[in-house]
Amino acid sequence: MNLELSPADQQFRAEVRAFIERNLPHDIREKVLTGKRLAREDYLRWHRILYERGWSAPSWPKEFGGPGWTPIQQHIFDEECGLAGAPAIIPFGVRMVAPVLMRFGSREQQEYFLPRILSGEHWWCQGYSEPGAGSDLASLKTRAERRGDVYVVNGQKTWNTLGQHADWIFCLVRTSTEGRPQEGISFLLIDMKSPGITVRPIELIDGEHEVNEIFFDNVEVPVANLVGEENRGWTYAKYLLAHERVNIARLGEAKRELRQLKRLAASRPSGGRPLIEDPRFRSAIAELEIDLLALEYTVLRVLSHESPDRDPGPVSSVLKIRGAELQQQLAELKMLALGPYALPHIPEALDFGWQGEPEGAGEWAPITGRYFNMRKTTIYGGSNEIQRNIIAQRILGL
Amino acid sequence: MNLELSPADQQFRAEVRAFIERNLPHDIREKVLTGKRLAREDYLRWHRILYERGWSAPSWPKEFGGPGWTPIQQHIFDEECGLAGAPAIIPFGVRMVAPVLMRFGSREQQEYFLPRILSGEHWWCQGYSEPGAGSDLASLKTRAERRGDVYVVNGQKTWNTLGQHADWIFCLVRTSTEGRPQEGISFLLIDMKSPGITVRPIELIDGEHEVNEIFFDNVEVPVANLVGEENRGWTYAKYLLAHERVNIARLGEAKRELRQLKRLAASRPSGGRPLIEDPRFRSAIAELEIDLLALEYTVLRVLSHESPDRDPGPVSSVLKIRGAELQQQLAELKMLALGPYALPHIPEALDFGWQGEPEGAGEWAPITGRYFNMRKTTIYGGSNEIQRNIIAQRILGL
Amino acid sequence: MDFELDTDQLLLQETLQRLLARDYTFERRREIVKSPWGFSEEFWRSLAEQGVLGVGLPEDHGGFGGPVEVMVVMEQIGRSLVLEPFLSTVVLGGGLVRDAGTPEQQSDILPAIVSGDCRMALAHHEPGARYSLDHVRTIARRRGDGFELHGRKTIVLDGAVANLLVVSAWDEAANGLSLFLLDPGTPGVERVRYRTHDGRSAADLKLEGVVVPAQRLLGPPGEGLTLLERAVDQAVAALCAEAVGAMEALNETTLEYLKSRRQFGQPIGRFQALQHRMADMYVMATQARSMSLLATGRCTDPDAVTRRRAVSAAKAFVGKAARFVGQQAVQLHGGMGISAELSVGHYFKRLTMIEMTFGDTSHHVAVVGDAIAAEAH
Amino acid sequence: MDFELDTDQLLLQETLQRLLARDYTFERRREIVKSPWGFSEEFWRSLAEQGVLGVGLPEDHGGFGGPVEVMVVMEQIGRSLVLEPFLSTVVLGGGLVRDAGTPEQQSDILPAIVSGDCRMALAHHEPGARYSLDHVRTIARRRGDGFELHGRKTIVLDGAVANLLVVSAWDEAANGLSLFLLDPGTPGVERVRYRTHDGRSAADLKLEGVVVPAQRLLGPPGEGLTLLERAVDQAVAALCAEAVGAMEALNETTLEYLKSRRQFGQPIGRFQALQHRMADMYVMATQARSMSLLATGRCTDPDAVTRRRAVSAAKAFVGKAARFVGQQAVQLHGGMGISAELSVGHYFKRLTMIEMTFGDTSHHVAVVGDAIAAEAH
Repeated sequence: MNLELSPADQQFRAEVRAFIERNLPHDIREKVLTGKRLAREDYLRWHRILYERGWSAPSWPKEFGGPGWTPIQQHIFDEECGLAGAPAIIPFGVRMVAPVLMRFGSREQQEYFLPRILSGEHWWCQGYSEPGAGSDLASLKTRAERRGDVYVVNGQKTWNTLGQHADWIFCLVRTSTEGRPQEGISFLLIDMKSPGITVRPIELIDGEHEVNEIFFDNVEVPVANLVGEENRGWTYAKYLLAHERVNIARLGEAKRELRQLKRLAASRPSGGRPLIEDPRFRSAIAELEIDLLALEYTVLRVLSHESPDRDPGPVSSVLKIRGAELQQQLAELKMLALGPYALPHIPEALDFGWQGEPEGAGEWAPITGRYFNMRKTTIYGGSNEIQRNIIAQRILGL
Repeated sequence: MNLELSPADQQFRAEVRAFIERNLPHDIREKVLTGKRLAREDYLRWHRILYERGWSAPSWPKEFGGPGWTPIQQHIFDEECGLAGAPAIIPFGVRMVAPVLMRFGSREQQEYFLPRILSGEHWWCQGYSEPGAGSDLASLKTRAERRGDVYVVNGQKTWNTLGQHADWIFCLVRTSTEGRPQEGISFLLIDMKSPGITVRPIELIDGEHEVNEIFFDNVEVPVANLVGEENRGWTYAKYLLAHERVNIARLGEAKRELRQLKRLAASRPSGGRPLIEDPRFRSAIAELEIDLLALEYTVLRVLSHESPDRDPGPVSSVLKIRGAELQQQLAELKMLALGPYALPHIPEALDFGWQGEPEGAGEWAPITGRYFNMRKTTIYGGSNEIQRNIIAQRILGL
Repeated sequence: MDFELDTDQLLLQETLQRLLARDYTFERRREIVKSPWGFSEEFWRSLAEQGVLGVGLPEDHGGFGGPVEVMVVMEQIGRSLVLEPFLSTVVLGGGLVRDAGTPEQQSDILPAIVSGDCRMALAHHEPGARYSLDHVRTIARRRGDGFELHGRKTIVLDGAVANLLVVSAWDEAANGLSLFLLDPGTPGVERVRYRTHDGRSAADLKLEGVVVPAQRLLGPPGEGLTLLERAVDQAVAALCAEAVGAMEALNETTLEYLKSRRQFGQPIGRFQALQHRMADMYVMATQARSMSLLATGRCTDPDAVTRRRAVSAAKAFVGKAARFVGQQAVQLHGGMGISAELSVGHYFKRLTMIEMTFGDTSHHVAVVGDAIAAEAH
Repeated sequence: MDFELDTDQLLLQETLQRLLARDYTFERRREIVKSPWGFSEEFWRSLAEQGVLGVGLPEDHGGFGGPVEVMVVMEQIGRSLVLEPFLSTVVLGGGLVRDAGTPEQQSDILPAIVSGDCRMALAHHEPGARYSLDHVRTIARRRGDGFELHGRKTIVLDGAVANLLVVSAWDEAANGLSLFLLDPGTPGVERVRYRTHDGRSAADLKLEGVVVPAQRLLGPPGEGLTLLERAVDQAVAALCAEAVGAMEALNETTLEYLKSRRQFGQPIGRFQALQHRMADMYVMATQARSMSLLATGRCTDPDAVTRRRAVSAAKAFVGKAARFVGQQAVQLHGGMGISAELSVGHYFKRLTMIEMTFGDTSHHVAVVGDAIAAEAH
């Protein structure tokens, strides 16, 4: 047993850290660290910088142009990015559709799409959820009818993240209504510029535009954009979801948030003294630090067992549950640290460089909205209730 | 709206308080207040004192020899008894079997049993639970076969509280196996001196003897001891359970525990200072005080709506859930206040007047055992899970 | 002991319910949120016409009722997520004028509140104060017959729509806090307005050499803190009632959703884990109502220690309940819970802001804890 | 980074598992509990024969391995609820002699520990100390070549069965704590023994003019606190491993119960509310194991700040997990959970006692909180 990183991994960490330090643009870093809005171009700038270095797809094997990192190295990379204030890698291309294409896509699909995901030329988004389906994914209704060389797609997807920026969408569609709901689902790749696609923003309770509804009105999709076999999409979808959960604990981001919480508590005046001098608040921070440590070492245990392409299995539900809860608790405690300053809602203050009233609004503005927004973490990617079902059934055999 | 007791009720409270002050024997009070063991005779002494005053059955109407108090008056009486350190009234006679007899018993049963419950001549215990039945009460298996003028009872009851002291037991027995499990149950009154009854103590994790298993081996019970009609016992059982929940919040006892917790925190040294000076411990106490207040005013709202003989209905599940949780939390915080002094287990120290090592053991000895014992509160009388089912189904219609 | 509303109180409740059902649907509210400061002059007039703006104010100035009537109104405000400044104007501003105003101030201001002409805000909070009421750096200097104010106020709730402010300042001569009635248009007052997360608004004020005549002093000089504490305790009780109204409405909405929303071939309300969650939400809201009643009954108690302990206990409990019910209602709605389209997210946001107004749960737990420690000594 | 046991460690684990399966069934344990002080000489000898009592001790004195081997043993001790004083003797007593003993003390004591002849206890805690290690009123006065001890010790865990004590005392000459090796039969030592709730035992000691020769001083005079802190951190890591073993065994037992126990016509494990509870118990135990590994890896870190923060974080988390898992296991067992008949209640009691030993959750959260605050300055 050895809790320390191997010398090679320590060196890897130093290399990643140095690279980010030198190459992450200052304005992007500041936006991330202060919770300001990021533009499409911000994400892409950073993606291209990583691409130049060969790191734009940390989870990919070498044969497809990835760095071929071990799970621990991927974890180190994610953590360093999170801590340094690098934008998250938009997962829909690199982490979601790409593994499916590598495993189930045709040679042509792999050769066309993967390099464009790697370079950032294609921004992907996901078309899984539908209104009324929620956690019961298999009940989806968007249909694709084959007519000659095309599928004609009609229906509606929702909770589509950042689809307003996307070039392509991968969709689960119904190609057959026979058998169980899981049967008769197919996995299609659709060009977002196709006629008949409408993207409608959903306003969230933090007032921001992060997700969309997407309507498909007789959208024609070449048959060549079917992944794998018709009606076998459920298999690919599950494969995708298993990969989605690997980085679900989002440790780097959580550590960054914890660091900011401590800074906030050390600076915020409470009856004339910093909050951190209140033993109760200090203990609340300590509890989160401890919980985060427990999650971190659980992640490391899982990773150290894992081979690069192995599904971590149902234990990823443990990471999902705790990662989601911790993100929420960190956001909540940050808001509580603000006290009355949590009340103002100044959307302009989320723009980089904004200065204005009330005092501190520029620095504090993102905090309350983040608290509201973070309620999503226990809902998306399989709600925490679903994850508990998975643990009960697949791990405990109940 | 008026939060104050009426002048009449205030006077009633003063009268009750003065009576207890004058009449509760000092040794009994001390035993209760310090958590020491009570003997059968301790309960009976106090019962007889109350009987002399006409208060031994606080919930009974005047026609059966009770004081005919309003629900608020009963609440005041319970609270004063709890606070003052009077032993709890053993509920099995006064609060459980008696209401069933008043409503469903024969004239003869009422005339024979009720006065003896009132006077304390008969100590009752309950025969509901069976091994393997638990919350699923209706699955009970103890059978009673009618043979001429007697039922012959065979089977086993468990979780029988203080049955080692009892003269009589009321039992749910199966008289028919046809129909749903709820049908075919009868309600029998059985003399504990009947041949064929064996009482076997169950040792609990606190090392004390509070509950028993009771075995029935061809026990003959006169048919006259059947309450109501054969096979209708389920109706009477439910009626009994509804009455059981009235005082389920046990506010007086909880307030007494809170008072002791505060005293403990004000006296226990923590790094040289009383625990109450630790803002974190102080807040933990405050949270319990607040939760208790929320429960108290909820109880008062329910009581002020109630007529003396009305079933409070499913809202009593709210009181059960919260009352049970609070008892546990109070016991837990008391144990935590002890710190390392929670470890010693000195059964002799539970006897009144014991003096010995380690330091403080006499005063502190009951606290850890109580913490263990109090885990029962969320299990018995319909577990808190069952109560949540009741709220979901009967109040919320889910 | 009696927890029921009397006939007049029930009538007030019904009147308001009818008005809100007609004029304050969720759609209508959405439009008001979109207005510059989240305020409808028209609806405010309707409240005045129904007499609602006189609740808790003296009868000789057109008011009626007391804390129970305030509770009745605030519950409905909570149920319908009313944005308009009833609390700031009637409970805080009106309450201070009622309790501390001169006869002239009373007949000047109270009828104007009742008629809807006067909208008030309490300009007390300052940077760095967090939840303490005694942290005031704004200074009032005697200047001839009157005062001159220097300082700054922040997070003045409803300060964007108020046309009359109560400003607190350290009165150097009196060696204590004094309160002043101030027109926000007075020279030397700079007002920066902004919105709050619950669709309402607030303001920051800069006060530079603001001249206030002696007759605009509210209450005895140097007695401001005592007056504020009393007024804030009443406001806290009112907020508890608002939270209870919001929680109960939110629970009803969530229950409806559990019954109608289907997944895996059945209403999601059939899943036991969700049933138990909903039961816990019901248990919390039921007790929160009890605590709101307690706060209402005690918020005018002449004994400040008793009053404060009961009010803080209520705010602590209600805050905890509001957080739990709000978060779980969102969770049970899934993605829909965080979309701005349904009411659930708006209840959640308002409940969150209520917790953060006049002290969050942790703050009020500490108040009760300090009282316990004081008792133990 | 590697969280796996190596071959020798796996062998140790299997050896111990086999021994416990044979000689420490729940029935056999029940008999040992009934013995006067909850101690089986026979089983202790078996542990010695299998080499278990040398774990973490130097090889030249018959020992082997380090913290990981201790963790392996303590997990099995937790799983089987072993009552015998491994922690006190090997980890605390043996560890202190290993780290601070003179060569003579080491060759005197360590082989006796390994052979099972020497059973130790740490006599450090005093009335009023609660969880602080630096609260010592017992006094050591120089007396000729040696020392004279005056004072009193309480809750000396395993003090009822120990035949060698480590006693801490305020060394007036050194102006610090010193540690002494003491035979409990020494004149002037009065030992009162009693049982603890988990079936073990403890003692109180009165020390009146107890004469200790100089060669029984353990470690440099005045350095006792540093030595104790290091030893206690290792003991805390060991307790975390014990708790993890107990929690995992308890979860297995509870899961089995959920699958076999039927109510309302089905196994109770079909009820979603109970499934989710069990899932949460699993989640807690899984993370507790991670924290136990962290504590094991850091408990000998030469940097005291790093060591303490990791160990306290682990104890805080494991304590919280132990409380949750223990309480819920009882709850899911219903009435059977609080009967002494099944193992579940005994796991619950031991987990409770572990939380209360060397600092409960709240205590260790505060340690971490203080470290955070120190960092912020």
